[in-house]
Amino acid sequence: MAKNQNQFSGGNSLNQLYVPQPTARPDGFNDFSHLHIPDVEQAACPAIDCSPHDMRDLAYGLIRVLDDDGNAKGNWNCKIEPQRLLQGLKDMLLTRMFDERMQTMHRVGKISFYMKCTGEEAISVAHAAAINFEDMVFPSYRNQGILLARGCNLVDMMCQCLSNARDNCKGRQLPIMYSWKKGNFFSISGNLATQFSQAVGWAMAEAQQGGNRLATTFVGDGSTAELDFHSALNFAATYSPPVILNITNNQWAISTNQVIAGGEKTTFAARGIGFGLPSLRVDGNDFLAVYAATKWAADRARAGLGATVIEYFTYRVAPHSTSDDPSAYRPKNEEALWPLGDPIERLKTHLINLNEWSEEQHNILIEEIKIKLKKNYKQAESYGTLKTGDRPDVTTMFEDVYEDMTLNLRRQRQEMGL
Amino acid sequence: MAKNQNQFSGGNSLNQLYVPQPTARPDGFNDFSHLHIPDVEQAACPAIDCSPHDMRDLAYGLIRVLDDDGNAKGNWNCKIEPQRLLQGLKDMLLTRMFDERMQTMHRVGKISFYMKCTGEEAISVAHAAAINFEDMVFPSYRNQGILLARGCNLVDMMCQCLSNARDNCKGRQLPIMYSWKKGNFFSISGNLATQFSQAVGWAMAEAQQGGNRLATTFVGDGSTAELDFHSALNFAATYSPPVILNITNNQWAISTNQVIAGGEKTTFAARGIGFGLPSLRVDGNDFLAVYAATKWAADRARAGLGATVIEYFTYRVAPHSTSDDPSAYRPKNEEALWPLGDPIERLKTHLINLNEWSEEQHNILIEEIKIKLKKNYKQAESYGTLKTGDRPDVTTMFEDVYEDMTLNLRRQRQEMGL
Amino acid sequence: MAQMNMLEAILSAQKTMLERDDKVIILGEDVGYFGGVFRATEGLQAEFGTNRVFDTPISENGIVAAAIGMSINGLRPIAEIQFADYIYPAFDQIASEAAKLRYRSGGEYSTNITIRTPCGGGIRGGQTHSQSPEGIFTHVTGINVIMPSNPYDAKGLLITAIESNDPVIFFEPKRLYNGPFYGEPDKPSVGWDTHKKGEVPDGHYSIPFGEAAITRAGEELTIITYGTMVHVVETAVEMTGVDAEIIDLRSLAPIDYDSIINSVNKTGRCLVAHEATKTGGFGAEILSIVQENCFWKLRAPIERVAGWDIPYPHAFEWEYFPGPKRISNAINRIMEA
Amino acid sequence: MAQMNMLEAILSAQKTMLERDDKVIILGEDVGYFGGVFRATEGLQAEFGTNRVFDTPISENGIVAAAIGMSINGLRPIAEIQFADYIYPAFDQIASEAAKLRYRSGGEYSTNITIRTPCGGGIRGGQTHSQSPEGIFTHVTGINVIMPSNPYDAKGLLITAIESNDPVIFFEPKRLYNGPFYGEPDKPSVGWDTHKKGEVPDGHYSIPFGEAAITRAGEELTIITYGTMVHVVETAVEMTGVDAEIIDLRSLAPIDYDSIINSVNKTGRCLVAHEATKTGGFGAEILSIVQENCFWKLRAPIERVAGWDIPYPHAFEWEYFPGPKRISNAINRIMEA
Ligand SMILES: Cc1ncc(C[n+]2csc(CCOP(=O)(O)OP(=O)(O)O)c2C)c(N)n1
Ligand SMILES: Cc1ncc(C[n+]2csc(CCOP(=O)(O)OP(=O)(O)O)c2C)c(N)n1
Ligand SMILES: [Mg+2]
Ligand SMILES: [Mg+2]
Repeated sequence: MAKNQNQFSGGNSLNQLYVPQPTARPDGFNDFSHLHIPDVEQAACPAIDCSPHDMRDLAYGLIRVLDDDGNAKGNWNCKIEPQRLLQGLKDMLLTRMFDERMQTMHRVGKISFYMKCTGEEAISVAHAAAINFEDMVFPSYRNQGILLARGCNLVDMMCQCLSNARDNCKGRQLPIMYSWKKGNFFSISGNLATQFSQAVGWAMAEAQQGGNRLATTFVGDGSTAELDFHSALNFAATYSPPVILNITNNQWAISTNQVIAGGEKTTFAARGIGFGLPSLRVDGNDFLAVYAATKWAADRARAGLGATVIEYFTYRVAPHSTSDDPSAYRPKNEEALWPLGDPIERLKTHLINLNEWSEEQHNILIEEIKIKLKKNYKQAESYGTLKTGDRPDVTTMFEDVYEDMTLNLRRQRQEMGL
Repeated sequence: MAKNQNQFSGGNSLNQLYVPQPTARPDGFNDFSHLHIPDVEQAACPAIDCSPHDMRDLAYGLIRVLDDDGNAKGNWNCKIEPQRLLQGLKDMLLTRMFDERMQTMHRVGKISFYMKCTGEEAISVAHAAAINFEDMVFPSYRNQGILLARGCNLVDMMCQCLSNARDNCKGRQLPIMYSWKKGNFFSISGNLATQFSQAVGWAMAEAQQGGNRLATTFVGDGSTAELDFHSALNFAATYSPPVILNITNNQWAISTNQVIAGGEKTTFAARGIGFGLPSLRVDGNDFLAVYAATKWAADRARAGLGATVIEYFTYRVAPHSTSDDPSAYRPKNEEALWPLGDPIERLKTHLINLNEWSEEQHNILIEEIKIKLKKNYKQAESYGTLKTGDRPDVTTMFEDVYEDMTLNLRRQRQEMGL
Repeated sequence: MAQMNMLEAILSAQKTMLERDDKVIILGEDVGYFGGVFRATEGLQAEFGTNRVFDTPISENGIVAAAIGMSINGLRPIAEIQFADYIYPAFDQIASEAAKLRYRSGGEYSTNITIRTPCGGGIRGGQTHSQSPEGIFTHVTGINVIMPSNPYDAKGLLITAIESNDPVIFFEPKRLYNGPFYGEPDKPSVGWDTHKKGEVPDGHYSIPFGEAAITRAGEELTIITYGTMVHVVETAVEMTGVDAEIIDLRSLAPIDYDSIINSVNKTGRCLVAHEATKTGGFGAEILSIVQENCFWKLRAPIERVAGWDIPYPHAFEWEYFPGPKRISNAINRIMEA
Repeated sequence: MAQMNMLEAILSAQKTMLERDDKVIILGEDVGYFGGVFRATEGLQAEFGTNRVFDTPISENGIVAAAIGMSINGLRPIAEIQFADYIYPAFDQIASEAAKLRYRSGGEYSTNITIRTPCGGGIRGGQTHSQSPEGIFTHVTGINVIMPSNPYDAKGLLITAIESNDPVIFFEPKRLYNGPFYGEPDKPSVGWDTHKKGEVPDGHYSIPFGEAAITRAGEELTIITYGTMVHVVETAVEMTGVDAEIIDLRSLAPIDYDSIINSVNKTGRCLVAHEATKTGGFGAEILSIVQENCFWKLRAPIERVAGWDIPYPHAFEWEYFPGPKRISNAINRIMEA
């Protein structure tokens, strides 16, 4: 949140269209000194049935639990058992290393495309930890941490990325566009934000049927401009279904800074205030804060009190995708100066402070994950890669367009000689 | 604004989907006692360069100037010259009587359709009075008051409704879907809300070219759910162009109460807060309040300070359109009990209090308008009605699809034998 | 059997399904308390409660998106889009999501939504209450596109749509709601009680998709059409005295190849008629199918009669409308060729 | 004359127009500082400033709506939609507003917007970076639909689009950005310097809409196509040795009737090819035009070769793609018929 967030900025005094600009471009320097990071103790933690109107400040502040020294503090500290934290650390590390492995596989031409979530691991992993496995996730493409935290089979994930014979999407989707029904994880769409409004519908159906599950859904800062974001907030405000509407503000949408998404003069959490929804703004690199905010929203949803909007403030350390090179549009050093740090390092320090973890154990864990990834990847590759060309059976190409193949498609399949 | 607006309401404790309901249906009774109408003196009037964040209360209150006795008061009283008020009174009366005349013409089968704005005249007329003629209006279908306040030729308006030989829309649009380029009034669309985002683009172009005009645009409470509403607020927040984003909350969208548009738990003005835009909530039946709020927003826009969102709280006294009978879905007496009264009566009383007007003069004015409407209507009818079948030249049917008629359309015109 | 007009048949289909399957729900603008601007859901909220039948915000995108989400959670939503002209804001959710979900997820997820929407002109609705955009949706693979021409078919096909596990867009020619329309606006209108398809069973029955109806058997010419035009074509055929076979497609996607091909192979002549604008309309696809499959039997060029390539003009509604005159002219041209 | 690839030609057209007319502006996702994800606007913001070339929120609807509004206030906006697959959220503003504004206002208002958008597959983009939705827009009267197949045409047609006072959707086959693509993905790719249409004038020139290009003259068969397929068809023709005439439509709406009709009347045989899914695609319209106008000259059924009626599958990109093999098979079928 910019220091001047409460002051008016922008305007057309220069007789030209005002077009907001990021703090710095590659030729400049950004140490984020314009950011005001509130104290850990600052944010109040209201009761889940608090009036959204009375908790509006939370949309402009920053819910934090871990302070700069890695100690848990403040009103949102929900004192998670160390075992859970440790699991979170492992899942975050797995996520990061999974990303790195797959990125390498792209570099060597085994997969066609990849998207990392480096620096954003706490959001997915802590969120997943704070809800139930039965809760339905309507993800964006940067929520691989949820799959991993839910224990999705690594080989399955890799096979999806390889579009190979074992890909459960049958080679039809770009890598990382996972679908995992058994894991209550919705099919990822290439069209931004469409899942946001669908999640609200799912939650409406849950209320309609008297169930106790909730839906949770994610979009990026840039994607909040899409239409489905509006539909989602509107329907959520109207019908009060059990849904958590998450915005991952990693400050970039490909080359476009969040100031262009309408993030210059207010926060993304504030969008929820526009609809009278309770809205939280959270340190997205703080595992404990993400967990606490999610838990609060989940409790609220399960109590029949409706939707919550959560903005996670973070930084997209990775390039947008393997097709992207951020050095063309932002200073190279930005992530190093980013004041909210690295979510893995922060949780690690906290666990070490608690005497629940050590550098040594951490290094062993890294080695274990390496081996596990290697082993799994080897197996996945045995089902084929882009290079070997082992793919799902080509006759499946005409399936699943409709439940039963139409005559038209049968004819086309025949025409193709299959 | 409901009394409980600041309290949480709604939820799914009954194990069924929460679907908000209006206060009363035809079998019930609604005296609006649940509404809290704030005092005239209450709303502060900030400087135009005030930070939107510091004036958020205005989105939840109600800007009023005329008190229950018809006296002008409070911080928003901008002491309009009586001549201007008188002109406003005349324009509102003309609007109401024009509507009545055209409604009658529908009843006798001379036009196919009509939409009245009864009870909402102050919004259009006072708004038009507070901006310049050069400012560009992107209207909804219930802004006939702007046309009339800008002096649009009555015969022209009637001919549009009659789809006759003199209809400037050449018989292509439903009645009331006016277009008046010379009056800086955009072509009305049948598709709700599309004008809202277009207005923002127009204003961006104005800033881009260094002009001093502003754009103003209107949607209904129901239409705020449409996608263009979101695009408009988003682009307006991002580029700070000179635009006024007006929401006419007349509480009904055909049979659907504003609680279904997401108006139950907060106000429509609050939508603007979600984007960090200054947002005013105004007594839409108070000519002086509408004028003052518009003036404030216009001054702000012209000072290069960007967009303002204004919600006008009013009541749709008329049926939705000539195809609608509200007695099927709301109590018959509602408008009589509506506490913000009739905008014409309120301004009349104020002018009488000021000794600028009298009942006698008012009655004379009514007679004058009657005569004028009669005369103009007679002339309009001479160019044809639905019944006489005098229509624009049928050969024009293929024109204006493109700037130059395509070969395809020339062929089709030929095929038709024209 | 009961006498029903098309609205009653559509209402009856929905009621039948609400009764049979508690997963069926209805959402849309004004569909709840009021029962819809055309009253196609009249009384359903009173009978089944707001948990089954409810109003939505005016967001066609949100309606379809919510319906998709609800279907993922086990429901079977029927979404009403108030006019087909207002379906465009929902286009992304229909074309990118509903149509592709089953495919992209390798069959893990799919949506069963039914989108009901009134289409077509002839009610002085002007250009935003008269459109027939079916041709935009027939180009989107993964959805079923249906347009009935009478109460019996409307009910049977709507029940199939609701029961289908694929997304369906169900276009309702609003000019037919109260009676068949033979293309002559100046003639007194007649009710569905004058038409044998106005007899509609009260209970559950269904008509499979992909089966056209031959509404008139004939030997000299095949006329392929659907919706309002089925009746208009009847008038034109009578005007010409030609022994034409009239095929009411009913289901545009999937389409009934056999009925089309067999008929044209028999008659050797073919006319295609629809109310939508001509260029790129579904008529082009029908014509193409006939040409590709019946070329050697064709004795004259296939013709298309359709709406002109202009927006539907309020004052020139009947000049726009492809009425009996234009169709009979085309019939004569084809017969003389 | 300079050597340009298609991206450079598109960049050059925009630069030329930004220089000539200070009312021309560019907006879209990532088009500003970064110069677009395909770099089609590279350097333009640096040269012309943020007042002329700027980034937008990720709202295709908002982009088109803002562009329409800007055009009403005298500007001439070029809006980039990052991928044609993402144009659907803007569909209502395109189909209900841009396309109908001039008509509905009796000619008082109109919009001149140009929407540039990369389309087509062949870059391993999967189902949401490969679509060719032109057939959805050719059914919407009131807009021009353009798809060039080479740098020279791209620049000349884009300049016409920007100068046009009607809305234009300008589809850019992204597989052609860096070189012509002859339909054989395993062969080494070649640049536009190998193709005569890679020679592009530096300054201003324009190519009128509604004029097809005959990229190969021939006597035995007419092949009507556009975009990437123009080059793929060339390969197929060479494979068969048939003396085919290849028509590159370039402009789908308006369409060049004369070139089509004259050619088929001459050859008596016709094949239509496009990358978009077949059913309801623009190929059906082309086929219909040929059938309606050249029936008596046809010596064999017109065929369509198109993408299968499935979403563009990532792993089966080349099985989906209507490559030289499928086209040459069709050519042989038609010649043997
Ligand atoms: C409807 C649509 N428009 C455009 C795109 C192209 N696109 C893919 S990702 C992206 C940026 C999204 O940024 P953000 O929402 O901030 O998410 P992040 O990548 O930062 O996680 C864009 C523009 C798309 N996929 N879908
Ligand atoms: C996109 C679209 N959807 C639906 C409609 C049908 N419709 C016309 S007016 C209306 C209600 C609008 O209500 P509101 O915005 O509150 O405006 P009001 O009529 O009260 O002035 C509806 C649903 C439409 N015209 N356009
Ligand atoms: Mg982002
Ligand atoms: Mg309203």
